[in-house]
Amino acid sequence: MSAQKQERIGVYVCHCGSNIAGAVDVVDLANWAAEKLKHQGVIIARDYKFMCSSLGQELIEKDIRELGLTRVVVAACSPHLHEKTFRIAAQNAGLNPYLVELASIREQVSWVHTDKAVATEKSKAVVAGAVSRVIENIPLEEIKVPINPNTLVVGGGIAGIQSALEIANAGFHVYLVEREPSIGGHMAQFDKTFPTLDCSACILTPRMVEAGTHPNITLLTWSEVENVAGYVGNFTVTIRKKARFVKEDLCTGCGICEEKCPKKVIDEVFEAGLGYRKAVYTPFAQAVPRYPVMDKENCTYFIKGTCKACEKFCPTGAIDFEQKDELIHIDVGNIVLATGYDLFDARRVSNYGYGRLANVFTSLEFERLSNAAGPTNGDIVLRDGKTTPTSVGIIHCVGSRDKNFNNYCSVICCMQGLKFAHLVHERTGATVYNFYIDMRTAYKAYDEFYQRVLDEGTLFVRGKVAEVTNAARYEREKGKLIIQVEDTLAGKQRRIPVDMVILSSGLQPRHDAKEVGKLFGISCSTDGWFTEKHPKLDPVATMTEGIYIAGCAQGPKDIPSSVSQGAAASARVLDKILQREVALEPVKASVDQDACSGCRICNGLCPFNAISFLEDRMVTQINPALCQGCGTCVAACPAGAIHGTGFSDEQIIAQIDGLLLRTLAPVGE
Amino acid sequence: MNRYLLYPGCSMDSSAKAYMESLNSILEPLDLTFEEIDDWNCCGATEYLGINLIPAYSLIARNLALAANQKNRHPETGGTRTVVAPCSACYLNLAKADYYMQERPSLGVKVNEALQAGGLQYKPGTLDVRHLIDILVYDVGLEAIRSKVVRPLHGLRVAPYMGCMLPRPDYQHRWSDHEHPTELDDLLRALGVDVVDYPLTTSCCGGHMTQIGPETAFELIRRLVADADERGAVLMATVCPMCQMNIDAYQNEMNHYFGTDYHMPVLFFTQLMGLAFGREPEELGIGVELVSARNALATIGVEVPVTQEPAGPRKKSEGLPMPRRWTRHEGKETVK
Amino acid sequence: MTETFEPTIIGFTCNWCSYRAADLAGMARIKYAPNVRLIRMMCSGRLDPTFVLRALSGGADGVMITGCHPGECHYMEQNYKALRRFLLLRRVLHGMGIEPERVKLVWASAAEGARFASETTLFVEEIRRLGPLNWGKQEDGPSTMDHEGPSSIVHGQEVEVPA
Amino acid sequence: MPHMTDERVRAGLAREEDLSLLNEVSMKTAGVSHLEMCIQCGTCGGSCPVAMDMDHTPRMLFAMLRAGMREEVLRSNTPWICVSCYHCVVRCPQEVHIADVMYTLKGMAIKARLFSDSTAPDFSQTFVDMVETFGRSYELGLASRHYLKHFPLRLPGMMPMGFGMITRGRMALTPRRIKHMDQLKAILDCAKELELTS
Repeated sequence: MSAQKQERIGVYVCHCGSNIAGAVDVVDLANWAAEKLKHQGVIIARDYKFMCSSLGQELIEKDIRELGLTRVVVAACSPHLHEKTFRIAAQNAGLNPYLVELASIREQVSWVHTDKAVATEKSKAVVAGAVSRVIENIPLEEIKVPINPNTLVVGGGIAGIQSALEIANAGFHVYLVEREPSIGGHMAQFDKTFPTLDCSACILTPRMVEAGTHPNITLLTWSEVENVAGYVGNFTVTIRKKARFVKEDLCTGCGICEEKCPKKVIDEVFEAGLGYRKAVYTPFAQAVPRYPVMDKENCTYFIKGTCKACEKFCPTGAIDFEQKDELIHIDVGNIVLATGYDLFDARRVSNYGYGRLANVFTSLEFERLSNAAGPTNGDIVLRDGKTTPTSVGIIHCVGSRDKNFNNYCSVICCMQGLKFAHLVHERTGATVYNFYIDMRTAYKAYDEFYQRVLDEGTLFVRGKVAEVTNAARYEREKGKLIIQVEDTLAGKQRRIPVDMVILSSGLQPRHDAKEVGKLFGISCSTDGWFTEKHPKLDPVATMTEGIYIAGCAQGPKDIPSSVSQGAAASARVLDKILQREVALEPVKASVDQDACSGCRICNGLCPFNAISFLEDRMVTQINPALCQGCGTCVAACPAGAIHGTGFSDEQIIAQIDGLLLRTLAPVGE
Repeated sequence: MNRYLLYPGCSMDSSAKAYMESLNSILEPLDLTFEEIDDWNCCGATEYLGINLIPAYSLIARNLALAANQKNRHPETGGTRTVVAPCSACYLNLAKADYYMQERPSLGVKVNEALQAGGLQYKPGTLDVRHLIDILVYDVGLEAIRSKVVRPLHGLRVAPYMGCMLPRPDYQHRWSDHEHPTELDDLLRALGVDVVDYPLTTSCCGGHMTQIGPETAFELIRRLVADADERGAVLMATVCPMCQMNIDAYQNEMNHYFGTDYHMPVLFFTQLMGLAFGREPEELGIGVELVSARNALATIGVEVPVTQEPAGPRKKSEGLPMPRRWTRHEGKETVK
Repeated sequence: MTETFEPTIIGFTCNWCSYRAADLAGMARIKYAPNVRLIRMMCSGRLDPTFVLRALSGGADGVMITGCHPGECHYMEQNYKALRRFLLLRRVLHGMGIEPERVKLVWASAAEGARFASETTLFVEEIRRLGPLNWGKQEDGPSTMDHEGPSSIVHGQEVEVPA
Repeated sequence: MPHMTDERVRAGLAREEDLSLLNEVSMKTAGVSHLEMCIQCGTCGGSCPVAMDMDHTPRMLFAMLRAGMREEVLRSNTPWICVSCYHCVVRCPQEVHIADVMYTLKGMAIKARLFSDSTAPDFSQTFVDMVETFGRSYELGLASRHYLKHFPLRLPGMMPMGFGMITRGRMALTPRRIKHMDQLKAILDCAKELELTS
């Protein structure tokens, strides 16, 4: 297997000051390599104080040029630190950069072992492994592919809107896909936004309108992505545009159909189950687009075959009961996923009584209740629809920071709870209690808001509420909801009777986040949020090139952070678009189709859909642009027909032999 | 025929003999065979655990070991790995021992070492420990129970009292909820009972505090009885001998302590099942309770009128709509 | 063999987690047994079982396979494939008369330098207890070993098999 | 500040914190206690139906365990008041096995003879004695022994109830025994040995 043609190899041992030289006999190592690996082609072995310095690099470049080196091994630090440095040096001297190998004798030898003799011996093995391996290296070229300048943004909440606008304003086309009939997301449901208490609709609607009318944005609401194929720069996406049963080109959004529709249904989505809508409806007054949607499950015509009131009254004839779902195919270069969150289902915390006790509300219900455009026109009242509460308890951390439900902190609930306290106080004058475990008011002007709510007289109790019950023990509790809690600061159990309880429910990943992740080839954390490329340094990129994430899809966050991420994801997309083409690492798998037996064992292994089967020729092929180079298929192929560049069988086996010092020249040779 | 191993527990032939009698009366109609574990011993209640850990779990595990030996005694019926405990405290002790011997293997090793001294052994996970009502609701099914009802208990207002040790800690996730499980409500409804919404259904009866800190226990009993009374229940139905004992036998003393005058009889749910299945009160141990259920049962008499409420015009919903109730078994259809 | 036996071990690491864990152990100067020599692959899913056999037949006394924790694979789920191959491989070794314990699977995230170091040291001790393998050093290979491996292959191993 | 308190505070400060206590309790508890995971949220203290009679809420007790206050913890009546209703256990966001920790603390308090009221420990011991003698519990024996010692004044009021139980056949006059008492005894003897060595 070893090279027929003798390579000319240079071995360079770095002292790294005393970092390596202090624990490894670098001179001995270099001499040993020159002597014992000579038969493999090592024609020069040097040691030097700092190989990564410009002088060190020049040393290598000079040898490549003057000695005609065909392979280079640098015994130094981890390849994650300086592999690129030495590859560029090689390239500068005219050697293909992929013919350089690093032997890590710092992180894996000198820093972790103390016995110099032992460390030196291990270093020799590591160098021998690298030399054997580098012989099997082959010259590689980076793969360049052009980037389609169009972008797909999935999710029309504030993060998605922001992202779409940034890209569109930069002059590139965006497809904004939204599952619901209107864009706006959760933010459209809110009343006020913390900490400044701007009206949510007032700041959001202009953005929605901008996105809806932007010449560079194609808005696809009531639509879902059904399939994604391709790779960075060249995705082909199939979108299902669900039948609205309303012809968008004819509809003027006058709202007569909605007015005439006789069927009233509970609005579980926009009104959080607290209000009603018609079977044909626009979810809210400022919806973008303003075309209504017909809810087939509830429409009397679809159920009974008669009615058609909407059709009769529509002045433009826009109602179309025959409309079918439409599949749209688009080509894009990059994708931003801003699919948001689901609210934690508070019914699961049965000791808080939501769903059993009428006057226990969720945060989203309260948002609708306090919203002037909501079912009560902004009156904060009990479930009977008329009584104003005189005392209200707000419970934090509902479903969050709890191993029985979600283990993480949902970030927004403390501030949300404080906002509710303020609104209740301002609008009803009721006595307000906030029950918290820890008050988390990080970020600008947040703690000041806490101070303000304290100043307003809200009563704070530090303790996770144990239960909300209507089983009165004493006269004063009769007819009330009793909040039972340990006031941990007072060190005693308290029973606090109130009229209304608001649960500051946590956020959780979309129920279908896993499937969506699979569709786009990205993964979810154990909690179910989309996994970012790096939690600190690359929070909007994913492990799949060309797919970015923004907003709550990545983890719980508030509006400012969602907007920032939307913008950040766009910056990354624009960066890609403006490069016009993308270079792909040449660590790829490929199929030798003459050797492929067509067994398809590899077909199900690729999480990136890079492997496809050519039915006509009964062989498998791998799309190099989709391949991420993990090598799983290479390992699986029973025919040995799949090759992995950069980490080939030959390279790895040679390295094993080298590490085991089986490649040394026989004694006496 | 459905065969199960039975761990009766000490109360069943003394303070809770009415439970045993009524239990026996419903086995045949529901086609159940309970085979008592030979020479079972006391589970230690809540007392032994507070004194010595290993002996406490060894005491419990002896029963598991005996039951495991007995599970294949009748191969013709396919054997059974299910142990039924009608007492909540016994159920919890047996279930917990089985679970902890797995969760902390070192406990399992030590307990087995002790069992070895008696020539026994038990591999945790061998048996399924379940409570009687679990078997009735989930194995027999409400439909089958409903089909055996010949005397529907319409008009009998009952507070369903599950007690605490049954739905909690529930390491095996058997119940619809830790706090407001619906199994007992559903079963009683199948008998035609007018079930009262009883939020304290899983609150504690005081356990052994009636013996060691009566004032503490009296307050717990008061809460239960007062709330049942407040909500218009004429009797309480329970699934646990200790709950029955505390509320029944100490109600008088509790009344005395608080200067109250409650009269809240408490019967085992199996007694109500027996009644609904057409058995006579005296066959079911009704009458041995200290707070007499006579008046409560008189409210429905022998000739219970079929008071099927007419389906009047649907009430127009007022105010804001309520969210749907949640259960862990959402989608599972046994509960109807 | 009167001296303490110093085993030779080949470690396969994945580029994203365990190799970085090894780097981190270095950066934190955590000392561990020097007997393991590492090979970097892109993913534990790249591990062809023949690599392990090659190492064992080439003079290694043990092989350590490392990768990202289940659910944290850089390539989404390829480490599960490594897990399956590992389990199969241990069966094969058992069938060949080689102690399956000579091959170990360790999950280590990029943040777990300390874990990487301690697992390595632990494994070296385990192999030291098993003694030299001598496959490939003798003519007739491991077939001279006559003792049975442990009956349970999976249970002795602290592997979380994904749900 | 009254003199006594002052003394006690000073005594407390002078004593070294016993940081091994938490781990000791955790190790002695059945199952995996998760005691070290407590975040002091108070769910347990809020859930407890008998918190009003406790010296310390469970949460406070766990804080004291952390602070190594061995004597104060073992003297607390909290574990003895616990009714094992498991409300705190299922609600605890950190999955602490609170009820089982209470059992552990009872056992430790008995061994250290640090409980402040002997009613509960005596009741448990009497119960266990019955079980160790007969293999089954014996309510009449238990009740008579227990009430005579701890609640003699309660007896007159209890008589009608006891009488009612007996006449209704709900309390056996003689104990019931299991057949293989020798086997049970051998198991328990061995278990006690193991308890001492663990």
